[in-house]
Amino acid sequence: MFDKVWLIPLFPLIGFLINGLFGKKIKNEAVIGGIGTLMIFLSFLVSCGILMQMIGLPPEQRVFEKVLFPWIHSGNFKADMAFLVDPLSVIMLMVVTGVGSLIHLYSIGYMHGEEGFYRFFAYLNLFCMSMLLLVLGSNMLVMFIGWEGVGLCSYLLIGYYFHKKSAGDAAKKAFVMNRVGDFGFLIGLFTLYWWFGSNHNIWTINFVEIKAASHLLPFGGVVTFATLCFFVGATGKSAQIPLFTWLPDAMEGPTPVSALIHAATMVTAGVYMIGRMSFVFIKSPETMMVIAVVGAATAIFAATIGTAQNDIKRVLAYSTVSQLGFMFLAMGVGAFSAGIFHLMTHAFFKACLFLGSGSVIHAMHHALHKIHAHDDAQDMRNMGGLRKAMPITFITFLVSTIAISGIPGFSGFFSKDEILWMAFANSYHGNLNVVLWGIGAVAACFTAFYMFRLVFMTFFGECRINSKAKSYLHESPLVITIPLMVLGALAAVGGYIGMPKILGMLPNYFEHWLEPVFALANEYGSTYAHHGAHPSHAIEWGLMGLSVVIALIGIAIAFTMYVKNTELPGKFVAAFPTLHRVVYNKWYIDELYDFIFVNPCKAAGQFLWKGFDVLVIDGVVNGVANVVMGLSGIFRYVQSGYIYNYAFSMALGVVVMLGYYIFK
Amino acid sequence: METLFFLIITLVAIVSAILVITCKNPINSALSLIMTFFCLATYYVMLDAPFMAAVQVMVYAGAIMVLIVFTIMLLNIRIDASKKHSHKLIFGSIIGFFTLLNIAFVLMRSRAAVPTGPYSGDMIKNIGHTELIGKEMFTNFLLPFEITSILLLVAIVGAVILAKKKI
Amino acid sequence: MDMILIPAVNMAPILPEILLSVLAMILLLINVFVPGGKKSNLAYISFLGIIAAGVLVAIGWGAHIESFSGSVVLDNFATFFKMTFLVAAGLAVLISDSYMEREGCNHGELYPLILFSVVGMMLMASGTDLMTIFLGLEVMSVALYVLAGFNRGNKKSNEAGLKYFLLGAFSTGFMLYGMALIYGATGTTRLFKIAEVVGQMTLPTTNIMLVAGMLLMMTGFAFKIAAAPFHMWTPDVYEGAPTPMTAFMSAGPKAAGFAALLRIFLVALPTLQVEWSQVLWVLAVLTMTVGNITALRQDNIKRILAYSSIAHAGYALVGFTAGNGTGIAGILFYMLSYAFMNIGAFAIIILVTKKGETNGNVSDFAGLGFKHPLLALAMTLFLFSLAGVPPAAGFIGKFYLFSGAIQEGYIWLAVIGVLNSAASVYYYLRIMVYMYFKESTEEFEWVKVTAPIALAIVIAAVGTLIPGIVPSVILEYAQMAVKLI
Amino acid sequence: MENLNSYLIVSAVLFSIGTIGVLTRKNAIVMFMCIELMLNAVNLTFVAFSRYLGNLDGQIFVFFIMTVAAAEAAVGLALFISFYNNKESIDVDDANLMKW
Amino acid sequence: MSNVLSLTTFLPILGVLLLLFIPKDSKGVLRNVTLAVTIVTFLVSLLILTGFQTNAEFQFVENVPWIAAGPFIMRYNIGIDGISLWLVILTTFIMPIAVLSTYTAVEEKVKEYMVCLLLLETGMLGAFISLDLFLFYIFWEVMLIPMYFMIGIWGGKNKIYAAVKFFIYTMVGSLLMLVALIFLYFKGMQAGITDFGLLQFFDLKLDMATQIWLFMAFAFAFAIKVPMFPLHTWLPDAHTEAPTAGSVILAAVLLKMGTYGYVRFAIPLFPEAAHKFAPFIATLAVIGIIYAALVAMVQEDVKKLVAYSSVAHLGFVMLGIFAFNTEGITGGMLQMINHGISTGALFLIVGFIYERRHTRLITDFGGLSKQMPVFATIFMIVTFSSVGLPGTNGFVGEFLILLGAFESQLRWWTIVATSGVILSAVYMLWVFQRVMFGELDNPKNQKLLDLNAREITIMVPLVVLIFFLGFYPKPFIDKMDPAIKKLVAQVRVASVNAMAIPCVDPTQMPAGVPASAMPPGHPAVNMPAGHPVVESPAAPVANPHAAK
Repeated sequence: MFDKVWLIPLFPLIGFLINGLFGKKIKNEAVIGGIGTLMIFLSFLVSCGILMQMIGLPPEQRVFEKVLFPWIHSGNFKADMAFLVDPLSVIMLMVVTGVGSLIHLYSIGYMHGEEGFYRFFAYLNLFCMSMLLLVLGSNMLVMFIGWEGVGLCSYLLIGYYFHKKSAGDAAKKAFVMNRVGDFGFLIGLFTLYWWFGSNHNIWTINFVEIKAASHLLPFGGVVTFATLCFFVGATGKSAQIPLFTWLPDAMEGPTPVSALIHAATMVTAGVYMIGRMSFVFIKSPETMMVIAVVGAATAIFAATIGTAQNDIKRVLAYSTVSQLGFMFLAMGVGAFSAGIFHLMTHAFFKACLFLGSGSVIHAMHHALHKIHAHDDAQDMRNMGGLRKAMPITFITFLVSTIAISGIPGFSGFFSKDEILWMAFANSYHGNLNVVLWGIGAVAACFTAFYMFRLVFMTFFGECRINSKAKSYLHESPLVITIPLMVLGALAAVGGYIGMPKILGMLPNYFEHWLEPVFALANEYGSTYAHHGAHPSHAIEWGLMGLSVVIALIGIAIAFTMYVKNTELPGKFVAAFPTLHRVVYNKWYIDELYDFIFVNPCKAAGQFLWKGFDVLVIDGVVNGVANVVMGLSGIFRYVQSGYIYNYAFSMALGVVVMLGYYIFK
Repeated sequence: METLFFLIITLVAIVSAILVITCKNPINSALSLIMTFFCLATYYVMLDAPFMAAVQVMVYAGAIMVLIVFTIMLLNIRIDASKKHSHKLIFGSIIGFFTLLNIAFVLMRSRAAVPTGPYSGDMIKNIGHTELIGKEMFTNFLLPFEITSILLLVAIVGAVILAKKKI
Repeated sequence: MDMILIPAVNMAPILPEILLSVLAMILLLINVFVPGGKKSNLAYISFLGIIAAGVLVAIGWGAHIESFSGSVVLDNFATFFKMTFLVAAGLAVLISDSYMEREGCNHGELYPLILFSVVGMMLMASGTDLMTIFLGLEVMSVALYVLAGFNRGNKKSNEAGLKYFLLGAFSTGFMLYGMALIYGATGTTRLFKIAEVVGQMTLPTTNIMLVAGMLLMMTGFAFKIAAAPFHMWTPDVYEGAPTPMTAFMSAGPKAAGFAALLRIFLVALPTLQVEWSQVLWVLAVLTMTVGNITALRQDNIKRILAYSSIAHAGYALVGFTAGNGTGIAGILFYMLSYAFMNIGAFAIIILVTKKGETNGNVSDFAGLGFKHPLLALAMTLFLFSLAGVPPAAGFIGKFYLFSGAIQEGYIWLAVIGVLNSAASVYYYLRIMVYMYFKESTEEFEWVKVTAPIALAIVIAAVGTLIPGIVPSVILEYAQMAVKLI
Repeated sequence: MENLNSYLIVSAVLFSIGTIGVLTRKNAIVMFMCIELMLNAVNLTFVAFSRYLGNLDGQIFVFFIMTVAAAEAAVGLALFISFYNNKESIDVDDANLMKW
Repeated sequence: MSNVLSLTTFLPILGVLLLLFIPKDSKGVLRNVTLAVTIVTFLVSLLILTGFQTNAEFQFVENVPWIAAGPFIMRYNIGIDGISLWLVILTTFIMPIAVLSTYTAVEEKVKEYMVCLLLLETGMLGAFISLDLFLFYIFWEVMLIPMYFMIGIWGGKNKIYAAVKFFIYTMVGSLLMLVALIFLYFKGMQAGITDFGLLQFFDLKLDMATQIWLFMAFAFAFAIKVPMFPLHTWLPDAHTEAPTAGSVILAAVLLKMGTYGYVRFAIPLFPEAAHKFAPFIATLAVIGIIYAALVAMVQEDVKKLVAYSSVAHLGFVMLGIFAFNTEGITGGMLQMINHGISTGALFLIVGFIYERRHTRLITDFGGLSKQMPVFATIFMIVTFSSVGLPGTNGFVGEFLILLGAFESQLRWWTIVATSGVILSAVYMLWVFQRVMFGELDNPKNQKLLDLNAREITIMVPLVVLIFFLGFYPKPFIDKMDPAIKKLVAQVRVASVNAMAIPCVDPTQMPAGVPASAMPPGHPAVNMPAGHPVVESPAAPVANPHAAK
């Protein structure tokens, strides 16, 4: 089964080609959607097969590399088109193909009637292929194809409604920010390649080979540089500080896109990449710290912004940024498997949330469309009380919200609590661990708050939609709700495979599964970790309880403000207008970037063009020409037309010549 | 005696040469030029070249200058009375002066070839200048001599083509 | 009194000259006895005569005969240059008839004068005595003075003749003074004897009389080849003279000037090479620069080509400065190709200009490219060749000239040369810009392309293109010509 | 006989005067006369050298120069007449149709 | 078969002769004949490709005497190796496309246009196959003429300025090169070299000063052609004014003359000097990348934007070449091909909309995706190829260049250059967005027709190549690899021989960048340059927590 791994990206590619080339002619939505969904589902089946086979193997045989064809071979450099199957990639495969299948299915309903339906499915398939390449790539370059490929698809899908300027802008912003990250990725790649090559004559970018040689890497130094570069790449892809602003804007794309790309899969690529190269990252304590700090900061920072947004998808987007922050925090504190675990659970509940919000928007849009109103279908202030009209959506949404808020028993609790605990208990960052834990906890509180704010504003209370439209509100069709139900179920129970040991009910399958992948990293880490007193079980229990309490506090505040006493938010805004404005406007980060990067670049471009290119360079070029022409103008007047002047010139020539020879 | 004669001739030659370039009336210039030519003929005699002197007088003073004077008369040229170009005069004079200076320096610092030729003054006196010239011309310089015929033909044709009223 | 015994002379070296002179005289007679009417027949006869002379010249290839007690020599150097003169004259004869007809000055004396001037040039190239060279120069010059002012009804032509004559005579004065000084310093006018005497001198370069004589003499030739600062007559005379004569003057006398100067310097004064190459260096730079830069702002096409002709003299002087086989062969090659390309260009100018030489501005070429594509194509070829763009002969010529300079270590001279060459591209391109890139503003008045002029253009085009692609056909001969000097 | 240099100096002076004349006068005929003066100065040089060196080449040369002068005079004066016919003037200032 | 190279090169000339017999007015016939000639040329050139043996030797060599006069012997000496092979194929491949692109664009003076195109093809091919320096120079100059006319006759409103600027700019450089060429020959003559054959000059040992002067002259000529900052200003003008086919050829092939000149002539002839100049040229290349990208960003004219993007791309090529290692030069060579394909395609695309709307101002467009979906798709593919998205050709080249340069002494330059990757995305996507996205609000744009069959036919081969090169560049790399390895060896040996050059140890800081210029104490900056190699993890490396 392992050597059939190339089938996994092949199926979506076929889907892409069919829909992309012939979709316009097919026209039938069912066929197009069917092909798209079927293809990714086939990939899912293959992935399942691989998973099954891998489960049957002993842990040390769970690594397999499949070389398809040589790609770039030049000089010392070798990069093959090759796939790597190991426990980590299998998990990602399952997430991508599984969630991907569901979202494809969902899209058939959601995108019904859209112009360019075929285009959407083509892009979606292409995205899946790219993501699978990213996940499966056995060397950095194949990973990089996927890495940029998903960026491309993200660009295409965000810009799906290309006639909207905002969509175009958002798409471009997403791609460019990703490119900033790619820049880091490339530099990191170059550094590692060059270092290994020039110092040890190991010219490779293959993960397996690097892993085998990773003991040669020093701690810190060059590794810090390389890993920081890689991390820049990760921040771009995974929307971390400072490159996070594209993700909320990316909500311009259709909602399934947000669910698949901007929640479940693509944005987690950074986390995956760090996991994939954990044995390199761990060699740099500095980088690890930077990752942890950036992750924690992003978690809290995005959470604050999330509290003030009114657009349902934007709230979810900031929530995603914040959750990704948690994952990076996990990576940064060396809790690689916890991070991946959170990645997986997050994929379930966040996909469910996005799809649920899509279902809501779909209904809202439909209703508003019927009465020809132009209210914003995504603004929560226009919603409310939808639970009656859309029960399935409501229930699944609520389940996922509970999961993300970290209520025990649901998947989010297990993963998030694991991260918080590891942040507290990690032995890498000295006294920073308490701070990290604290920030994480506060962020968790905010998470619970804004998520329940969202639920309360959307599904509870008065129905604030245009009254005429109310009657048109109804539950979405089955093709939409089935994925919701599946994902809702996963969000509820998906966490049990990674239940913390301390709860003792189940062994932590997840951690065991990933153990061979991260063992080496942990070994390296232990060489510089503090071997002080390990925090006791009591503390662990206590912190777990504390985090539950924190989540509940957040829910309570949300309940108070948005169900019981709905004037409170207004009062709050009135009390702290500046704070609200700043938070509402995302801390003015976009404006800051415009000010620091975008505008200077444009100004520089203008200056260099009009000022330097035209004035200076062409000025010199044309200036030389003009000087010569000017000389010509002077010279020609020497030619006065008078014979005696000509004779004078001759005589002068003779005199000078003779004079030179006589008096020299 | 001879030196004195030389100096007088020189004086006349230079003064008449200056007159050539200063006289406003071209006729006067032409007459001064003829004067200069005569002085040159005198020099040729003093240099044991009587044939050259004769040719000088006949060709230059006779033929060429007559032609020139004739032309001046024919064209009835007004006196050169248009406004003076003083800058022209100044620059022209400066250049002329430097020409002179240069040549003078050349002559002062130069080494002429060692006289090796067979034609001493006595020999010329004995054999006769014209005969010697003739011998040279029709032996060693036959070709140039023939070329002059073509030259003169060209000049005639050219003069006709340019100046004849109707061709 | 003894009879003068005229020594036995070998006429072989001056056979072509004799042929042409006799032909010219016959033509004069024909002209007298067959007055009025078409003069085309004279053109044809003289063209045939030129071909015949060409055959005679060609037969003499490889021979080395001195004659007239060392006044004249027949060698490959002379033969090569004679061919160049004949090419220039032949082309000039071909393009003259229809032009003169149009301008109303189709006097039969034109052709004899052209032939006589060729005789003069040939004597300059083969003369080995200062007197022969001087008289050759004068025969050529006097004929050219007349030719320049040939269209005597035309004020410009008139003026051109006047200017050319006065300045030419003035330069002759300097040249003669130089010859006098050389005569004084060496005691002879025979070139090889001068070389002998100079060779025996101790430190000839400090013999100021000799050096001054050389410089003054050079002045006269520099005038003929239009080297700065003795070039000032060129634009005016070229503009004013009848166009076919301009074409002839730009090619023939320039080549003759180089021939004489080369022979004098290389045969008589090789020991002074250090001195003359220094002067030539400066002259070359001045000439190229003045010619090219001034040409940039000209509008009259004949003036442009006049300045370009000055510039080309500069390029040739680069090769002369080098004074080595490569450079000198380059001059020979260049002068021949220049005759082809420049006369070719002038032929087209003749076709484009109207009676009275109006319509001679660059802008009058507008739209030529598509109205008369073949004509424009030929013009393009000539212009590219003049600009030194491969694969035209002009490029190969420049290549050898500059190579010569580089070989002798005159790198900077070569660099200045190529920069000039690059600047010159502008004004050649400008003509092409008008021909191809601009639409004509007025209805184009088509001058009938007569057979002779078409033949001339074809010959010129072939002569420009073929040596560019297979330069060996001419270069080999140029090399041989240089070796024997 | 005076020594060589005296004649050479005289000839140089005459040559220079001729040059100055060409440069300063505007009447074409006078200019031509000045040129003749220059040629004569050259002739004097030749004859002087010839006498000094004791060979007759220089004098022969002078002979040819005179011929040339005559030929030039013929052609030149014809040109002047032709010019005069067109311009009613023999002033070189009027020969300025072509410039720049 | 043995003179298939000559056949390829001069087939277009035969085509010209053929065209001369076709009347001016039968435009269709003229076009078809030209197309046929170029296609036949392409097919013949495929014979070269199939017959090419993968080794470092020059193949299909023809060497016959041509000129022998004076000190010079020039020979008709041609042949190709892996480096020139692909450029020859690229040229013959681009030509039919260029011809096809003119079917409706050029309505006037069709005959002359076609003649120009064919002459240009011969000129370009000749330059790529010449192994004789003199022959190369001839072709190098000959190329200018048809291009000059193409810009000048069929160009836009400012065509004269552009054409003359193009010609004179190039001429200045090449004439100085000519001087250097001659000088080199005389130097060679002293060492016993008998003709202008390029290969003999590779073994010529020149002293450093001579090399520097000669290299400067060659490099200047090639830099103008590339064009490198700050000698690039003729390019935007030329591109903007040239007709579509002209721009395509200019971008796809003509600019490659410059880079090819470096690879084939400037570097192997004067390796020591090349080493000495590497930091300088790399600096210019990097400035060019950033500078052109910034300037491209604010352009209002699509064509000008693409022109500036060319400058940036060629900057990458130069950087790769001056890395002097296999990866860099391979990348550079690939990027030359890629740039030919991508930028050629971009110019075609610009040509398509220009033909429809007769404007190239970005502001005149917007929302074209709706009206022209096929066009949008192709435009997008080409855009991303130009941006260097992995999976497209642009990436492979750029990546290898950057990798190679990073390995070499040009590490810091590489990092700056890599940021050009970001900027290229900015300006390309921005223009794409402004042209293709947004509301279709201009009424003139609402009636636009999508690409027709001919236009699609033009683009399909390019698109196919974009992906083929992106996913399977191996055949391309394999063919050029031996030649490049040989070149690298040549250069490397020379660099060891060079006295004045610091040894090119990859860990060594390049002389051009003093360490003090870096912000002190910044680990990320100081590290890769001179960090001591730590062999064992037990070594006392900096761990801020260890002390606690």
